[in-house]
Amino acid sequence: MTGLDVAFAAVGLVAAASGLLAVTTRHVVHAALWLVVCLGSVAGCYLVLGAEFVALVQVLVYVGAVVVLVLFALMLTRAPIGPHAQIATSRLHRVLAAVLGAGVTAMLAAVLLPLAAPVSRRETDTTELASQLFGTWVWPFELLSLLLLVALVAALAVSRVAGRGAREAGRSAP
Amino acid sequence: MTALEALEVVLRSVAVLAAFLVLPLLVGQTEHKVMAHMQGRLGPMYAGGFHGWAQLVADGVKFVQKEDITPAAADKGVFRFAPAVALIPYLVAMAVIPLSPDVVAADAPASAVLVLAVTAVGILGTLMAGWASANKYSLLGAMRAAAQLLSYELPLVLSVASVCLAAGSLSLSGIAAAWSPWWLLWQLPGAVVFLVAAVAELQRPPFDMPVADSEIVFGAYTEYTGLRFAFFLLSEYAGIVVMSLLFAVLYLGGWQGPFSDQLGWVWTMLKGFVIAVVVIWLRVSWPRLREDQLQRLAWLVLVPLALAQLALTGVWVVASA
Amino acid sequence: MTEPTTPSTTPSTTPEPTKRSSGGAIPGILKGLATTARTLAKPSHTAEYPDVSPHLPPRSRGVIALLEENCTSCMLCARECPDWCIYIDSHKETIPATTPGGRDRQRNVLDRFAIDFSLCMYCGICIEVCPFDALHWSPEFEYSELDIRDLLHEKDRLGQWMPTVPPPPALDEHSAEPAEIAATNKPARPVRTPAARPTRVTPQPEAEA
Amino acid sequence: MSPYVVVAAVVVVGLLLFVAAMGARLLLAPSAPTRAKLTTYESGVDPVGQDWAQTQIRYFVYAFLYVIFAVDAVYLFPWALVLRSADLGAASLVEIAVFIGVLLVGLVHAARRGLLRWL
Amino acid sequence: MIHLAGPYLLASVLAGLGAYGVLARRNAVLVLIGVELILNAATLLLVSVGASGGDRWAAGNVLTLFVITIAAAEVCVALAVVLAVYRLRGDIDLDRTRS
Repeated sequence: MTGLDVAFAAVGLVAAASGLLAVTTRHVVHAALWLVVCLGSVAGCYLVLGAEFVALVQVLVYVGAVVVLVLFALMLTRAPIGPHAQIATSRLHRVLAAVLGAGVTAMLAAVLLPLAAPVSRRETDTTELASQLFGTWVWPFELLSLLLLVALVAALAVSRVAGRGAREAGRSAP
Repeated sequence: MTALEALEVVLRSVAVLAAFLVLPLLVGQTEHKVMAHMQGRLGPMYAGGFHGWAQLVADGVKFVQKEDITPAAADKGVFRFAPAVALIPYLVAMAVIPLSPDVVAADAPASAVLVLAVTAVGILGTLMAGWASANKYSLLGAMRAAAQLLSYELPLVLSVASVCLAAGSLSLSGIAAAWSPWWLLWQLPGAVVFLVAAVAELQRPPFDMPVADSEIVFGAYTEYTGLRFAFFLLSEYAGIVVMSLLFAVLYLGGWQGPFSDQLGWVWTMLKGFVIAVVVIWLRVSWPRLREDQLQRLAWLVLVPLALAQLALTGVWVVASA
Repeated sequence: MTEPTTPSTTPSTTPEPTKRSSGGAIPGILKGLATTARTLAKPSHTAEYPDVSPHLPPRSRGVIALLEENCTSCMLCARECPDWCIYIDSHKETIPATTPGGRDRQRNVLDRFAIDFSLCMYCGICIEVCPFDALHWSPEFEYSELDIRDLLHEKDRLGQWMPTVPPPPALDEHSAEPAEIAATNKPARPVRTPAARPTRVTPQPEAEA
Repeated sequence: MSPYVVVAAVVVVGLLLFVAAMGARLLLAPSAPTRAKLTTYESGVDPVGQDWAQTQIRYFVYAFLYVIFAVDAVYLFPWALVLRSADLGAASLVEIAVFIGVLLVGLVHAARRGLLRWL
Repeated sequence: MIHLAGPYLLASVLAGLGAYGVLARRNAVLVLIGVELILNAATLLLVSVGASGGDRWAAGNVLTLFVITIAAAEVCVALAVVLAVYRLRGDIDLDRTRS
C-alpha cells in the first residue's frame, strides 16, 4: 500500500457510499445531492490517478452544470421535502434490480480485477493532453461541436413545445 | 509523507483559514464606511472605539448568541448543511490564489480552472438553502440565483480562458508572471466582462435579484437565523475577496510593481482592495436590474463580447508567435 | 446637482431604452458612479447624536409639559385626546369665605394628571384646546424607558419638563398686541371699596324668594 | 508533494470551521423553540399552501444554454497551452473557431426564436 | 506506485449501482442519475487506463473529456424531454408514461 493507494481508497469509499445513497434514498432531491458527493469524489479519484485537468472538468461540468440542471429539473417537477414513496418500484422489482446490479458489478470485477497490477502512476500533463486533443483527436472533437449544437437545438425545441402545450392546457382548463 | 510535510500542510491550510476569516471582515468594514460616505453618512462609529473598526467582530459575537431556528417544514439535514456548501468553495479558491510567487498556499498547475470549478460548486449551497427551507420566497430566490449564476458563469469562464490564452498558462502564477502593462488595453473587454460577471456571480447589486428584499424577502436565506445566516454573509464577502484578488492577478498583474521581489504580496492585496472598493462602489451607485434584463445582458452582451475578446486574443497570439 | 444622495435611476441596460436626456446606457452608468463619488468627497451629514446634541428646530414636539398652576381640571384635554391617553383626577375643595359673612367658594384641586406616552401620538390637540395654557410643547426628547409601562408620566414629572419649554416666539413687528398684554395695559377700573357697595347683602333675600 | 494535498486539507479545515462554529453556537446560543417560531415565514401572515410553486420554464432555457456552452468552454483551456506551439498554433485556432462557430449557431438560433426574451 | 485494483473495483461498483438505479427507479430524473453513475464508471476506467502508462495518444484523458461532453448533451436533451412530459401530464412517473 502506497500513499496513493490509501488516498484512492479514502475517496473511492466516499464515492461508492454516496453512489449507493444516491440510488437508494427515497428523498428525490437528496438523490441528486448524493450524486454531487459521488461525482465530486470521483473527481478526487481522477486527481489521485494523476489526471488533473479531467478532474477539474469533472467538477466544473458535472458538479457545476449537470447536477445543477438535474436539481433544477427536480425543483421544476415538484420535489417534495421528505420521503417520497412513489419514486421506487415494487419490492420484487427492486430485488431483481439489485440482483442485476450486483451481477453487473460481479461480472465487471471478475473481468477487470485479474488485469489489475501495481503500476507507476503517470501524471497526464495538460499540455500533452491538449496537443493530442488538437492533433490526433481533432475530428471527433469537431464532431462533438455538431453533437452539442444538435443537443441544444433539440432541447430548446422540446422545451418550447412543452411550454406551448402547457399554455394551451392552461387555456382549456376552466 | 513525513511529519515535516504534514506540518507544512497544516500550517498552509491554517494560514488560508486565517486569511479567510480576516479579509472578508476588512472588505465588510470597508463597505460599511465607503457606502456610508457615498450616501453622506458616517457608518458605524462606536464598536471598538476608532471609527467603529470592530463593528463586524461585534456582529459576529452577536450572531453566535442568536437562536438558531430550523423551520418545522424544512428538510433539516440539507437546511443545516447548506451554509457550509456555500462557504467551502471560496475557502478552496482562496487557497490557490497567489499573492506573490512564494505566497500561495497551493500552487496548482491548473489553478485558473480550479477557481472557476469551485465557484461553480458554490451555486449548490444557495440551491440547497432555497429548496430545503420549504418557503416560497426561498425557492423563488434559489431559482433566480441558480439561473443567474449559471448564466454568468459562462462569461466568467470565457474571459478567464482569454487570459489563459494570452499567457499560455493555466496557472494563476503563470498568468501573473506573463502579464505586461499592454494587457490593460488588450484584455480590457475581457476585464470588463469578468468584473460584471463576477459581481453577478456574487449576487451583489445591481445583480441582487436572488435576494431582492423588496420582492422575495431575502431569497434563499429567508429562513436562516444566527450563525448559519452569518455564514452566508461571510461567504458573500469571501466571494468579493476571491473575485477581487482574482481580477488583480488576472488583469492587473498581481504582484508586478516596484520592489515586487519584497513587496509583491502587498501589491496584489492593494490591487485586489481597489477592485473590492469598485465592487462596493457599483453597489451604492446603481439600482437593481430586472430578472429578464439580467439574462439578456448575459447572453446578448457579455457572451458575445467575451467571445470577441477570445477571438482577438487567439488571432493576436497566433499572429505574433 | 440637486439630489446629492440619490443615485441615477438609469438602469444599465434597458431593453427598450426610452431615450431620456441622460443619453443612453453608458453615460447613465457613469453618471451614477460620478454622483456617489462626489458625495464620497463631501463631508457627511450624519449628526452624531449622543456625542453632539442635535440642533432642534423651533417648535419641536418632544414631550408635553404641564404647568400645574394653570390647570383647572376642566377635562377638555382628556376629552379631546384622540387616543385617551390623559388621565385626570380631581376633587372639589371648599375655600372658606375670606370676608365675614361672605360665601364659601369652591374650586377644583388637581389630584392626578398623567399622560401615557406609550399611547400619545403627539398630535398636540390637548395643547390646542387647553383654555388656560396649562400644557406646552417641550423640545425635550430623551425620556425613553426600558419598559413600556414606565412611559405613563404623572404630573410631577410632566411639571419637571416645564422649564425646558422655550419662550413663545416673538410676534411680527406690526402685529396686534396679544390679548393678555392688552388686558394688563388697559387703564385700571376705578377701585370700588367694599364700603362703596352698600347693597351687597340686600339681593340675597330676593334670590331666596 | 502535490498542491492538491493542501487543497484537500483546506476542505477539511473548512468543514472543521463549520463544525467548530456550530459547536460554539450550541454552547452560546439560547434555544427556545415555539410552534409559531418554527412556522414558515410568509411576511407575518399564516403560510398558505406548500412551498412549491410552478416556476417559469424560461429559467430552464438558460440552464440548457449554460451546460452546452460550459462543456464547450472547457476545451478552451487546453487550447491555451498549445496556441503558442509552432506546429499546432494556427491549426488549433481554426479548429476552435469552427468548434465555437458551430455552437454560436445555437445561440443565434435561441436568440432569433425569441427564447432569450421575456417581455 | 498505485495498484489498479482500487480503480477497477470502484468502476465495477459504480456501474452496478448505476444499473440498480436505472432499473429500480420510477422517477425519470432519478433514472438519469443512475445513467450518470454508469457513465462515471466508464470514465473512471478510461482515466485509470490512462494513468497506467503506455497511452500514446493520451486517449484515456481525451476520451474522458469526450464522454463528459456527450453526457452533458445527453442530460440536456433528456431533461428537456422529462420537462415536456411533466408539462403535458403533471408527473414524471415512468410507469404511467409507458402505459
